[in-house]
Parts: sequence; structure tokens; C-alpha cells
Amino acid sequence: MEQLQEQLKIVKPESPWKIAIRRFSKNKLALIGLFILVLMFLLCFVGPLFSPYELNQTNVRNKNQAPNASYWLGTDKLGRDILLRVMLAGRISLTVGLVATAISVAIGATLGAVAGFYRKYADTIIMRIADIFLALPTLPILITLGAILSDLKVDPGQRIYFLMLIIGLLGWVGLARLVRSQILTLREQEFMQATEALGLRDNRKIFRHLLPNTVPIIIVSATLGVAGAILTESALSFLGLGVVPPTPSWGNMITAANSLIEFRKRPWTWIPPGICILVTVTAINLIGDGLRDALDPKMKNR
Amino acid sequence: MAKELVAFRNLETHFKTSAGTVKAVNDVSFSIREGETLCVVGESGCGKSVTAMSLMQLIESPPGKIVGGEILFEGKDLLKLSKKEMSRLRGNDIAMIFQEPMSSLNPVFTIGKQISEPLLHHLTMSHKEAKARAIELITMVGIPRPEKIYDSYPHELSGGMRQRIMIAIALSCNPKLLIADEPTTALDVTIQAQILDLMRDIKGKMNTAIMMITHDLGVVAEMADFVVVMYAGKVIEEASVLELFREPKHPYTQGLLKAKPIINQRQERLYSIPGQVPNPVDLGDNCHFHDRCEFCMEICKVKTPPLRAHADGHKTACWLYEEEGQRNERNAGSVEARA
Amino acid sequence: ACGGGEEAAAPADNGTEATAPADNAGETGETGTEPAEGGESAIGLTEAEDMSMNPAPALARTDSAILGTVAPQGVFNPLFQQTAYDVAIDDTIFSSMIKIKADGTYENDLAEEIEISEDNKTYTFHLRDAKYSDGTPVTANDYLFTMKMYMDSSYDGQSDPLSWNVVGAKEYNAGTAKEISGIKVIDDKTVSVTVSDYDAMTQINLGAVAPMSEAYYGAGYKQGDLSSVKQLNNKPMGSGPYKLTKYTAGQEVDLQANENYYGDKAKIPNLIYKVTTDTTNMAMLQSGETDLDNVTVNEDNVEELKSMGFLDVNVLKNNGYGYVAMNNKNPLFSDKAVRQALTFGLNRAEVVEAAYGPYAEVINIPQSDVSWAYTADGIEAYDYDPEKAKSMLDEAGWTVGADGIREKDGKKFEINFSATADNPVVDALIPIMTENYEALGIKLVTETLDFNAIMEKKDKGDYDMFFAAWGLTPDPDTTVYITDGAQNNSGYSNPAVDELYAKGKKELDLEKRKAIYAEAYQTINEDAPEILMYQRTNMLAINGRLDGWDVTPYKEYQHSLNQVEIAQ
Amino acid sequence: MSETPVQSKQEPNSGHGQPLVQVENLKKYFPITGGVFQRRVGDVKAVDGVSFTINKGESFGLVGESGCGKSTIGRTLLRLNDKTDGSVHFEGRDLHKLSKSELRHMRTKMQIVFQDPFSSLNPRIKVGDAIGEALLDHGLASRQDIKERVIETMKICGLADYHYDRFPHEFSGGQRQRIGIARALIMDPEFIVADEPVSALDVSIQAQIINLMSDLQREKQLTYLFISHDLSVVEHLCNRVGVMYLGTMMEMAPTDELFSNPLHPYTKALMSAIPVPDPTLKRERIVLQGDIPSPANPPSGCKFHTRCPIASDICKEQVPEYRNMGNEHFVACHFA
Amino acid sequence: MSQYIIRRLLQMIPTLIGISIIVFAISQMVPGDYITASQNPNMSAERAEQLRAIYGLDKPAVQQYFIWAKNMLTGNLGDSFQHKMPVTEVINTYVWNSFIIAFVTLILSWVIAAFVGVFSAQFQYSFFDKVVTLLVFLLMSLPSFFIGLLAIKYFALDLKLFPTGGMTTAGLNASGWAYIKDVAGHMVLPVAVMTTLSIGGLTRYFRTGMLEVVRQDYIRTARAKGLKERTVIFKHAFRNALLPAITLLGFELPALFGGAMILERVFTWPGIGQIYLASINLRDYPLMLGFTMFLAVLTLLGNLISDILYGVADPRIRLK
Ligand SMILES: Nc1ncnc2c1ncn2[C@@H]1O[C@H](COP(=O)(O)OP(=O)(O)OP(=O)(O)O)[C@@H](O)[C@H]1O
Ligand SMILES: Nc1ncnc2c1ncn2[C@@H]1O[C@H](COP(=O)(O)OP(=O)(O)OP(=O)(O)O)[C@@H](O)[C@H]1O
Ligand SMILES: [Mg+2]
Ligand SMILES: [Mg+2]
Repeated sequence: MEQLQEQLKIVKPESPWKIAIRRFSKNKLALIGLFILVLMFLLCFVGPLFSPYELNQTNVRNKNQAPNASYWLGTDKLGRDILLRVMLAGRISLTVGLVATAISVAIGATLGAVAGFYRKYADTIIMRIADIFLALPTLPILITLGAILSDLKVDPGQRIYFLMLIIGLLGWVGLARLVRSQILTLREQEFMQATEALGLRDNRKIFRHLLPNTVPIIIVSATLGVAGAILTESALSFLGLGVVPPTPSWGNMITAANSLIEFRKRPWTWIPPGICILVTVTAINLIGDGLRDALDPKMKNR
Repeated sequence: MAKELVAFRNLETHFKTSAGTVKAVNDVSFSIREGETLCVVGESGCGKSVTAMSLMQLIESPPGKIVGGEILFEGKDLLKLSKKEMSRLRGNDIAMIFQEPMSSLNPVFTIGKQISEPLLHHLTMSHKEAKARAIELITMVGIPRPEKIYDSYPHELSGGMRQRIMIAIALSCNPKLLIADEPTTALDVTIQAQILDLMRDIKGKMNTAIMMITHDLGVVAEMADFVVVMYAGKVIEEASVLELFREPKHPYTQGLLKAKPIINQRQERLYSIPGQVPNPVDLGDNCHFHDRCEFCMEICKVKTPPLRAHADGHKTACWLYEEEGQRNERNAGSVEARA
Repeated sequence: ACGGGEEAAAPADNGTEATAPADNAGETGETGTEPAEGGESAIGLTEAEDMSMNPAPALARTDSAILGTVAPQGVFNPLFQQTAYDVAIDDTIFSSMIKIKADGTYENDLAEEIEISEDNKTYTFHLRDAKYSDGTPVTANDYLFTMKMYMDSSYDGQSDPLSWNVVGAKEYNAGTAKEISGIKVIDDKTVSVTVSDYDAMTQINLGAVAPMSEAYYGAGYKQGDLSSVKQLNNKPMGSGPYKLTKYTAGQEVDLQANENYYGDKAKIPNLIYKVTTDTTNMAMLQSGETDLDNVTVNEDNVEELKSMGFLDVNVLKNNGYGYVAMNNKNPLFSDKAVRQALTFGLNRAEVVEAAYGPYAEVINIPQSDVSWAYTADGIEAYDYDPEKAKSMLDEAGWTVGADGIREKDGKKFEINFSATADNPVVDALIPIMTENYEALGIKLVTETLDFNAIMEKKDKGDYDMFFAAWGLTPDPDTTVYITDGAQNNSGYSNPAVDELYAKGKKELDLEKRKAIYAEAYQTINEDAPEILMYQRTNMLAINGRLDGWDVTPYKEYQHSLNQVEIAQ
Repeated sequence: MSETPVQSKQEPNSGHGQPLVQVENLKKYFPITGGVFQRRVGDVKAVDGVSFTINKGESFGLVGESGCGKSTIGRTLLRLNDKTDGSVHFEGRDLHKLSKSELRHMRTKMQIVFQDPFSSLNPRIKVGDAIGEALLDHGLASRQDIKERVIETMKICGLADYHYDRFPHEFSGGQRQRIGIARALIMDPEFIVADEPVSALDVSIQAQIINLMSDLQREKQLTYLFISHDLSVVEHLCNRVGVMYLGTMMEMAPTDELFSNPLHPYTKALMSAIPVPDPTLKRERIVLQGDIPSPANPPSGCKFHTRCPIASDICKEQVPEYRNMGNEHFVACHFA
Repeated sequence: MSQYIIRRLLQMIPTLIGISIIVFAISQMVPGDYITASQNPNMSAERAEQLRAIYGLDKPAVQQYFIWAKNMLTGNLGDSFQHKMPVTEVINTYVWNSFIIAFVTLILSWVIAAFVGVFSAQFQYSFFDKVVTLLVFLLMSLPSFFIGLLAIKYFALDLKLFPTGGMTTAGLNASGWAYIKDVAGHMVLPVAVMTTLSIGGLTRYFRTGMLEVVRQDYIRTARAKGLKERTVIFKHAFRNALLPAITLLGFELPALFGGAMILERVFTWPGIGQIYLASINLRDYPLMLGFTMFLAVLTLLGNLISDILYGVADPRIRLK
């Protein structure tokens, strides 16, 4: 008994969060990912303060300069400093990428889980809505939305919020179907009968028992979503939904380099934003992997 | 005397966990002879399954790892075999029935497919032969409507039926060694009897050795030739079945036998060994049973007792019998000797 | 032909003598009567320098040429043709009564002679002895048949045939008449058309009609239903220099020289239009997969094409101009001084430089400087002058407020500006404009929108400013600047201009028209109803092995295809 | 339907105390599907018209062949499955007619220990949380109290506090079973369906758990439906025992009565098959002949007749009446 | 099951009606119509009205909807404004070109993604896994046209291995085998690029699925049977890992016929993607609506198929 008491002192039960954090922090790759992401944020949100240039400052005489001492990453065809633009673009792209993905993951996971869990009417309704979402022609809708926002005279600066919402809304269907299908399998397992026997609330069944088992797939979907959202943003900005040209975004910067000549002659215009997206996506994936491993009971001490 | 088929020599299997290293199997040695049924009993969580799994080399790694010792099968050290060689033995020469029948069957394949797989693979039967044999096996383990069951999916069967399917799979290739991890716990007594008969039958016919892990001392009494008792990752006693039931030496074994409710001998309260199994992380150098033992001595708290042989190959790891054991060992001259 | 500078050197009759286009180019620099502002050599023809670099696939084609084109829609019928790419192909398959000349004026084609009555209302066409590609003769009756199709109630092509004012057309269109009373087939080769009202465009409208064989197209035609005709859209039959042999949608159009063509028979037996896109068209020229293509003009592309060595690079002025529309009905822009100030205050030269480098020019009147109607006399150039702009705004009552933004009567000077995003100019325009106007104390709120969305805002009048571009017809007549004109985007209204345009349209004498339009342009220039931005260029890159071209901004390459031959 | 034994008419009314659970003519069929379009081709009659009553404070044992429908009864009784027919009353209320929220509330009073400990635990939830979460969800205790109670209950069930933060796969089979037991006990229910709760445990723990269960029963008037294969455990723990075969009840009697005087040949066979922990003893077993029939297509008459050592023609044709033989001893056999 | 399918098919009717109404409503809300979108600078207001009358655009929206819906029920999707021919014919002309590359891409990408995903999972965190992961992200980080351009530059222009674009060699009047060979040659680059792009995500899904599955007890059972590691992985584990991906398969059906707007353009592939895009930009409603409905039907069918497949692949799920 005494010894038991002693053990009690030594082995204090940790809170689940602490464990997750500890495990996460043991995951070197995940830490690197987090570090990179923080660095990206710092670069984008603090970096521009140190730039000698300004966003709207064009200087056609300095156009298309290769990287040099005064323009570290060179200039674009309007003579604007690419470094500054990449950093400013990051503010938009990082936010859009993360927020839009968060929205679509939240919607997709929840609706998918609800559909898979309740089946019957909920499933029919949600999945038919999903069908409709899939079947609707995106482009005309986006054109219309752009026109409506313009008619409502919504400040272009604020359209970015709509943009995030729109990209978020566009992306939920795939995840919802994935999650639903997994939940359909999971809900038939005996541990779900156990939750029923315990009389647990549906909320808890869905969010504590079922969804955590779909986390790996959610993470994959989220990682893929971030890159998608960043690139989609640039496509939407053409329709009055994204950012307006003087405000850069990584997607816009890359799409601006849309010819073979640009591609070959002035790599400094597209490599920096491309690398930024790559680094962000990789970082997020590293974090995602880390998170998954941290949440996965069977992956320990990695 | 039959040849030794399997020998565990100082096997050590550890699990790395967040709390520390679990020495699930800690310096375990014993052997199984051809055609012999060896039962492993012991506290739940004492490492029986892990021992068996180590033999199959199916320890999940990470976090588990066989850190020491050797496992000889027909003289070859299994731990040194290549993956390919090992998989040639598995399911063919050595088969195993797992403890959890529910999750051990692949949910997306039919029962028939899962039973015929080793037949096709190891015995290179034709599909038709395999199907016939599979249905035969299903019948053999006492499941009705075998043709229907052949096309069913695992979730459509009851627990006992799945367990029997697992048994059928294990028996499919007439293994030299059958490891049965609590094969009949999910079965009712009539089926259990049937399965036990079946195993005995196979043993008789094919000279199959059986390593059976069970809690049911009744089953042990019926089946075993030899019994190994484990506690906290260690073998604490081994003896022939008659010997063990006649004169259990280790206080833990004694407790176990006392705890079993016996039919038609109704008691008010069942005996149970007081206390709990120690935390498997960082077990100290002591007798792991000491804090639950009514005969606990000073030495028990500071030193791990070695496994000593007594008469007739009866071995115990307990300081109570230390002197007797040492004497016997000197007399016998060999640790290996047993009846 | 007066006016048009560089193209003047390539009169139609010259073309038949297979004058090397090089000569034309050479003359451009020297004889250009109106050196386009600065007269840079950027515009014009740069000949291939090193034909030895010509890739093998191109050299291997001895009896054919492959012309790159954006995918045609397969509407190979002059009635229904819509995209320029369909038009280019139709132009080689069909001949009309008249054809365009290098300077944008017209000459006879199928018509041997066109008689115009005293009152300018009856036009009698005398046809040549021409044949369709199937060998049947082109008759006056075919012309009538073609006109009937135009006037048909189910006609949904791009032309506006009822506006030609042909007598009896409305009745035919309404179905109340079986014939068009104003069109008379006099004999096999003669047909006369009477119009109820005439203007400068009448002859061109009537003459541009390409007679189509009634025997071929008329088989299933019933008044009020052109669907049988449409079914032949991808199996055209005309009287042009080429005939279509195969059309694979989205891939290629194969043409063969028409041995029944009345004029100079085509010298290249086989023409293949191959579908290309702007992402790879240069690569295909380079690899010799195509012999000719239109390539977007910018410094990179020009340089790249020139460096290939074996291409004749022809940079031609585009018939069109880009502009920033201002909503003249919006109180913000109702003051002429404000509009002028906004024009002075925008560094248009920098925008043009950034977008096109030397391959576009700032313009100040809505007319191409190669048109006969162009004038530079009495035109204010609105060179970038922020100080002047500021003082004009001050004078107009827009004073700088505490936050640096001008205001008048408590209203801030804030402009909502919409632009489509697919234009290289917009990329440069938006940042520069934002910066320039900020310096003036004007807040510019920009957005990029779908083109149609902008047009709808325009139609509703719910806009401040937007960016767009116009294409120009060879004739200067337009409804862009007349009060409530169909194309009047800015709500601009000046009775004087209305009157001048009406006069110019009615006048048939070219010299007189020139004067009228000059005056109109001067007024518009003064009123600054919109900020005119630039006239850009087009680039035609042609493999140097093909000679004999006669290309001007008005006379597109397909019009001289039959003269082109493969150099040995 | 015609095969339904007449037993349903007779409501066995036994023992002392108030009836807590009343099962009447309960049926549960699982559809069998087949063919390309997975059409329903028949039913597995897992439970085929079973009636019994469990009184408050009683423990009712259910034994029988594997696959005879014991677990299905347990589940259907708690409405974890939908029933096919019949009714289940708990505290006098028809469980299968309760609304969702009423049912949820009712669930705190009745618990189940699942047969398969591993699959009944969510692999991603720590066992401590798994044990305590129902308390939390029903708002029965504060977070802090829950933790204490969980650790307390874990200890009662033979688990240690250091197990709190582990995940199910880190336990041995027996330990998992104990987690399942702790999860049920912590709710302080009135009624527990224990589906082979101790079969995976070693005898020492088994004894511990059984002692615990009988202590709780004594102290708190707990009621059990105890499903087991181990007749010795059933004998020890239960007041009454029901013997099932192929979805129907064959015999039901107070424990002592049943064990001393088994009437049904199947019960007798079961008894004789119990292994005895004495290697010197070799007993005569009644070996059942023949194949176990399919629950999808059960034999006519007495379902047991195909394997019964004393079957005669009447058994093939007539469903034996489920009779009270006195002493609350019910049996469905023509020859009893 | 057959009941399930019938029920789902019946459910498709209201869904399709709903979609048709929404789609039509959108077409009404989209700024501009065919007349304004065709940007004819010479169009007079009267002529515009005339054309609107010819196209029925002057009628009230509700009436237009019913006319359209009625025609659609008879299989008549109307005439494309810009192509001046029946919509069905336009679709039929181009859609098979899109289908052929989409189909080849589908097969290739699933097979490759399956292999790569499985190996990545098998050797999680190995060098191979890391390289694959990085490559996948690299491809995700660049817009698709960019990757298309890259491929054209290196494989078509620099190495001259494949044609730069198009579907056939211009002027080649081949038929039969030679034609197939020619088309196949032209398909290599677009298919390669599309495959590379689509395996990215799939690989991740397969990898994750495998990582989940290989730790299950039944994999241990399979190993205990002494099966070859290959059998264990590709039969036992893979089948289970595939389950979530089957859901994605449903999306592929409309994708097969939907055309790839951007890459078809880059590779000058005469697919439906470009045509559809143009129909939107030009407000060619009959084509736009017709093709949208065509895709809608495919989407619903695809989802139904994936649900059925899922039920078949995972016997635990009962379709009711
Ligand atoms: N994957 C694992 N991670 C950590 N610890 C483990 C793991 N698997 C087993 N263990 C630990 O190893 C010890 C021995 O487990 P084992 O499964 O061999 O027990 P057992 O003797 O078979 O018990 P039972 O009779 O209950 O099945 C236990 O303490 C268990 O907690
Ligand atoms: N989900 C299901 N679908 C189809 N049949 C099922 C299902 N669940 C159970 N069955 C069938 O119902 C019958 C009874 O199963 P049940 O699990 O109740 O048996 P049991 O008496 O608990 O057996 P055991 O002692 O082996 O656990 C079996 O024949 C089984 O095959
Ligand atoms: Mg075990
Ligand atoms: Mg059961």
C-alpha cells in the first residue's frame, strides 16, 4: 500500500493536452514545421516594416531587374521590389490559405460527421446539398457574386473576408464525403454501441468519439486545402472576389508569370512566391503529420 | 522422450511507452516438446500474449522490441531468420490463434477467403480444393451452415463463431506448433469441449505441439501436459500439470488455484489474491509478487528470486524454496532436466 | 487613300506583282508621311535575318503552309461568323462584291462594276464571271438569295441587315412578303438594290455581302427558318481562293486551293489552319510546326521572335484603343475641367510603357492614326502634368481636405474604378493610377471584375470609372459619342458632336468627311468625356519561307493569302 | 412465426422483490442478404421469442451455446439494437417506446459490459477519459470529482491509477475487460448487462470482480443480467439461470435447483462439459451429436431435437411447451 | 440494395429539379447576356432587341425556365448561340477528346498513387517518403498551367520528345493504327502533367489510409498466416485503406467528362473544358446550362456509384 502511495506521487496523471503538446514537441519535424510557419508569419507581417520601398511605388525605369544589392529579389515589370511584394502577398495568402481551409474543414468535417452519424434524413439532406454544391457551375456563381459585391460597393479591402468564406464554402464537399464515409464505418463499431449504452449525447459521440478517428484524413485534406486555397485566391481575384491587383498575393504573383519567356528569362518573378507557397504547405504538412502522430495513440516517441 | 521443439532462452521483450519501458517479458526461459501441450497461465497482463507474439515475431515495433534472448524452433533461432524465412514458417509450421477474435479478422473479406488464404499460399491448393477444405474446417470447429458462413463477413458472426474461425485458420495447415491465446474463452462449454477435443485430436494425429494460454484452470487440467506460470513478465513456476495441481509451490500459484470457483462447491465469497500487479515500468530488483505475498520475507523485497528446479522438473522462483531448489539443482546437474 | 502612312506603299495592284513585303517595310521608315509619335522602328516589319535557322519541319512542307490560329468555332459561314478566327477562314473561302484595301477603303471584288443612282439609293452590281468551288457560276440570284437569308426573321448573326434600309427588307423579315421588293435581279450577272435611306456605309454594307450558292445553301431553306443553312456551317462552299476540305473541331481546318477561283489562283496548294494558344504559339513557330501566327505584342515576345531569325515579324497597329470611361452623368465627372484634370493627372505614357514598351502609343482622339479620318491638328496631348491637374481641380472647387483627400460640398473625391483583369494594361494601370490620383488628392477604389459585370454596371449607370477598349471599324462612323448612342458608354452628350457625326455619316465625299470628323475629334478631345489611353499593336509572325504578303492594319493576312508563295 | 414456442404466454413470475426488467416474447432477426443486388434472402433468428423477468436485486444468468443469441438479447434489451418484435420493460416502461431523451436519461440506470473489450473501446480515447466521460456527459459530477471517482473505480476493478492516461491498445486483454467493467460501474447503475465480463480474466482478478459484483449487489441492490459460458461462475453469482439454445429459452430455474436438478438434455450436456480444475479427474461427458443447426433455418419442433440424445418423433413435430415444473423451474422439453 | 438504388435514383429527380432551378437562376443573375457578351461594337440597340427575341431572352425568366426544362425533358438542349448548332452536338464533338485524356489520367493516377502511397506509408519517414512528400507539395505549390508550361519547355522544346500541343499532327491524314499512335504521342505530355497533378492528393490519402490500417489486428493475423508481405500489404491492408478513397472515385465521373479548362488550353487539347469556359464567358446559355446539367447528372450518378461501391467494398455498411 505504501508503495502504491509512492507511485501515486511519482506518476501524476497528465492532462491530455499536455500529453499532446509534449508529444508534439517531441516530434522534431512538427516543431520545424511550426517554426517555419511562425517565421513565415513574422516575415510577412513584420518584414515589410523594414523595407525601404512602398507597395504602390512603381518605377518603370527599374523594371525587370534581376536580384541585386538594392532589390534583393529583383523587380517586376513595373519596377516594384519583389521582396516587399512577396512579404505583403504573404499576409493575404497565409491568411486566406489558413482561414479558408479552416472554414472548409470545419464545415466539411461537421456536416460529414453529422450525415454519417445520423444517416437517414440528415444524410440524405446533407449529401443532396453536397451533390448540388458539386453540380453547380462554380464560375458563373463566382462571377455573379463578384458583381453583387461590386454593386453593394463592398470595400475591396474587405472582400478578402468574403473570399475566404467562398473558398471555404467551395471546399467542404470533398472532405464531407470523406469524413462521412469513414464515420459510416466507424459508427458500426462496437465502441459506438458502448457510447450508446452509456447514454452519451450525440454531440459527444460525434465530436469526441467519431471525429478524432477521422483526424488523419482531415489533416491530409487540410494540407492539400491550404495550397489550393492560396492558388484559388488568385483565380478569384479576376472576378472581383479576391485581392485587387496592386495588392499582391502569392497566387497573383505566380500567375503573372504566365509565359514561357517570363518563366525562363525572369525566374525571380515566380520562384519566390512559389517557394513561399511550397514552404508554407510543407510546414503545414509537417505540423499536420506531427499533430496526427501526437493524436495517434499508437504513434509514440517518434 | 520427445524432442524439444521450441525453446525460449532468456527472452526479453520490452515496450517503450511515454511512462517508461515496460518489460513485458523479462528473462523468460522454457521449452515445448514435440506433441506436448504446454499451458501458460498467469495474471492478466503478465506477458503471456507478448511471449507468444515474440515467438511469432509479430510484436508491434515500435513500441515493442525483443531486446534479448533467443527463441529456438527446431534448433534454429527464429530471431535470426530473415523476414521471408519467418513468413514461410508462420501459418504453416507455427500457427497462432489470437486473443481478440473480433478485430483479428479482416472486415472486408469473407470468412471463406480468409480461411482459404493460407491453404492457397502454403499448401498451394487449387481454389476449388481450398474451398472444400475451408468448408470442412468450418464444420470441424462446429459452426453450422458452413457454406453460408463461407460467404459471410466477420461482423455477421457472433464472438464465439469468430473465435472458431480463427481456430480454423490456425489449424488449416496442420502446424507443428499451435499457439492458442485463450482460444476458448469466448466459447460455451460444449463448443469448448469440442474444440479441446479437436485440438487433442490434432495433437494426437499430427503430433502437433500446443502452447496454450488460458485462464481457465479447468482447461489447463484437461489439456496440459506441462504448465508454466508467469507473473509480471517472469516465469515463476513450471511443472507438469499433475505436479502443479498436486503441489503448487509459489504462493501466487497457490492463490490462483484457490481463487477458482468450482462447480457444485459454492462458496460465500471467492478467494482473491490481495493487492495489485506492480507497475510494469521500472520493476525493481525484487520478487515482483512480494507485496501481495503472505509469506513475504526481507530478501523478497531486495532481490529477485531465480528460477530453481525441484524434483521432477518442477521449478519455482521463490525465496521460500531457495535452499531446496539449490540442493535439487546440484543433484540434477542440469537445469533442463525434467520428467 | 490619304492618311494611312506605312500602308500607303502597298496598293492593291502592287500586290499582284509579288512585291516583297520587305519593300513595304523599308518604305515605312522613310516615307511614313505621319511618323507615329516618335516614329520608332518598333512598329512595322522586321524581316527574317537568318533563314538557315529555319527548322526542318517547316522546310519539309513544300506544298502547304500551316497557319496558327485560335480555335475557330466552326461557324464557316459569312452570315453567322462571329469570331475573328472564323472570319479569317471565311475570308479565304468566300468572296464578296467588294474587298478591303490596304488603307481601309474598298475596291471591287466579285462586282465588276457598281453603279450608284443619282439619289444614292439604288446600287446596281454587275458581277464578274466567277464560279463557286464546285464549278457552278456565281449569279445575281445568289446575291438575292443571300440577302434573303440576311433579312430572314430567324437570322441571328452579328450583322444588322435591317439597318441597311433595303426596301422591302422589313416586310420580308416580318413574313408579310415573300420577296424583298428592293432587290431586283436584272439578269444572271446583274442585280440592283434600292434602299430607303442612304449613308456612307450603304455601299459597303451591300457590297460586303458574299453571294452564296442558292443551289447549295438554299436546298432546305424556308422563309423564317435558317436551321438547314446552319447545318452547312462546317461544310462551307464559296467562291474564294480556297475551299475547305476538312474541319476537325478544336484542332485544324484544312483548305485546298480553289481551282475555280476567278482571280489569281492560290500559289500554295494546301493551307492548314492549326489551333494554337498564346501559351505555345511561339514555341510552335519556333519548332516549325506552324508558319504563321498572331502573337501577343510585348517586348519579350518581339525579342524572342526576332531572335529566332527565320521569322518575318510584322508589328501592326491595332484597330482599336483602350480608354478609361468616366460616368459623365455622375456629378463627379459632369464638370469638363475635372475630366480634363483627371486626364492630365494620369501618367498615361508610363502605363503604356509598362504594359507594352514601345509597342503601343498614347492616343488623344478615338481614332487609329493610320485611318484616313485621323487628325493631329488642334488636339491637346494631355501630357502628364500633375500640377496643372491639381490647380484645375482646385479651380473646379475640389479642395484638399484634412485627410489629404479633395472634397467639394462635403463630398469626398472618391472614385470607384472597375477593370477586367485579363488585360496587361490593367496590371500597370491600376497601381500607377492609384498612385497618381493619390498624389492629386483623389482616392481611387479599384476592383477587378468580369467584363460583363462591368458592362452591366455601365448599363445601369451605376459606376464611376471603368477600363475598357474599343475595336475600330475602317469607317469612322460610330455611336460611341453621340447622345444616347447604342455604344455610348460614358453618358457623354454634346449636341455639336451629335450633329457632326450625323453629317459625317451622310456625306459621301471622303475629303469632306475628313474635315467633319476632324472637327468632331477636336471637340471630343476638348471635352475629354473619357480618358483615352493607348492604341496598341498586333504582331504577325510569319516564317520567312512564305513570300508575297500584303498586310496592313486593315487588310489582314488572309486577304493576300492567294498571292503568297513558298520561297525555294 | 408459427414456430414461436408457446412459452411466451407464460410469464415466469419468480423470486422476491419487484420486477425490474421484463422481457416479453422478444425477437431479433438479422436480415441475410445475397445476390448482386444484396436482396434480403432470409433472416438469422438470433433471438426468437424469449421471455423472462429479472427482479430488483437479482442476478439472472444466461448461458447457452455460442451464437445462440445471448449477446443479442443483452443488446436488444438495452435498445442498442432495434427489436424485431416483443417488448422490454424497464421499471415498468417500455424501453423501445421511449423518446431519445428519455432513453438517454434511462441509460444512466442500466449499463452493459461488452463481450469484446477491445472493440468496445475507442482506440483514440484514454481509458481514464473513457471511464469518466459518461459522468461528465450526464452532468453527474464535476470534472475534479470525476477524476477521483475514475481512479477509485479503476482500483476497485483491479486497475492502477497510472493506467489513467493510457490508450486501450496498451493493455492486455484482461486489463481491457476491467476497463469495460469500470466504465459500467462508475455510473452507479441499477441494472447491468454483463456480457461475459470475466471470461478474459485470470482467476484471481475474476474472483476479485465477481466478489465486487456480489458486494455491489448486496450493498446497492444492483441487478444483473449475467451472460457467461462459465457455469461455475454463473453458479456462484446468479440467483436464477436461463439456458438458451438457438434463440430460445430451453430451461430456466433458480440456480441451486438448476444445478442440482437439470431437466433439459441440453442443460445436462452443458453441465457435463464443464472442465474441472483437477487433472486427475477424467469425467464422462455427454457428447452432443450432429451439427449445430442454422439460426436462419432452425429445425422444426424442438429446436434441439437434431442433437438431442433422447429425441423422438414428437420432438420433430411439436414445439415443446415451456412449462413450470414447480420450484420456479421452467423447461421446454417433452420429456421433462 | 436494388431498392436502395431505386430510391437514390428517385431522389435524383428532385435534386436535379433543384439544380436546374438554381442553375437557371444563376444564369439569370449572371451579369450580361449573349448579346452584351459578344462585344459587337456595331450592334445597334434595335438589333440587340431583335436578337434577344430570336433567342427568347426577352421572355420572363419563369417562362424561359419552363421552355428550357420542357425541351430538356425531350432531350433537346437547344442550339448553342455561338456555335450555331445543337448543344448536344457541340458536347459530343468535344467531350470525348476530354474524356480520353481524363480516362487515361484517372487510371494512371490511381495506380501510381496507390503504389506510391503504399510505399510511402510502408516506409514512413524514409528518404523515399520524404522525397515523394516534397515532390507532391512542390507540385501543389505551383499553378497547373505552370507545370504544363514547364513540361512543354523541357520535354517538347528542349528535348523534343513530344509535340508541344494539339491532338494530332497538322496535315497528317492518318487513320487506323497510325492515327492512334499519333494521338497517343500527343497525349503523353498532357496526361503526364495531369497525372502528376492528381496523384499528389491521392498519394497523401492512400498513405494516410495505409498508416491507419497497417496497425490493425487483422494485419497481424494476415502476417501470422505467413502470407507474403506483398500480399499482406496489397491485399489485406490496401483494400481497407482504399475505403475512404472510394468516396473520391465518385468525383471522378463528372471529372472524366468535365474537361480540364486550364491544361487543355496549355496543351491546345481540343477538349470540352475550353468550350464550356467560353460558353460561360460568352453567356451562351443553352450550352452553359446544358453542359452544367449534363455534369450534374454525372455528379449525382458518380456519388451514387461511389456510395454503392463503398457499400460493396465495406461489408459492414449496410445500404438501406
Ligand atoms: N503495445 C503495447 N504498448 C505498451 N505496453 C504494452 C503493449 N502491449 C502490451 N503491453 C504491456 O505488456 C504487458 C503484457 O501484456 P500481455 O498482452 O502479454 O498480457 P497477457 O499476459 O497476455 O494478459 P491477458 O491475459 O490479460 O491477455 C502488459 O502490462 C501490457 O500493458
Ligand atoms: N450484425 C449481425 N448481422 C447478422 N447476423 C448477426 C449479427 N449479429 C449477430 N448475428 C447472428 O446472431 C446470432 C446470435 O449472435 P450473438 O452475438 O447474440 O451470440 P452469442 O450468444 O452472444 O454468442 P457468443 O457466446 O459466441 O458471443 C449469431 O448466429 C450471429 O451470427
Ligand atoms: Mg493476452
Ligand atoms: Mg456474445
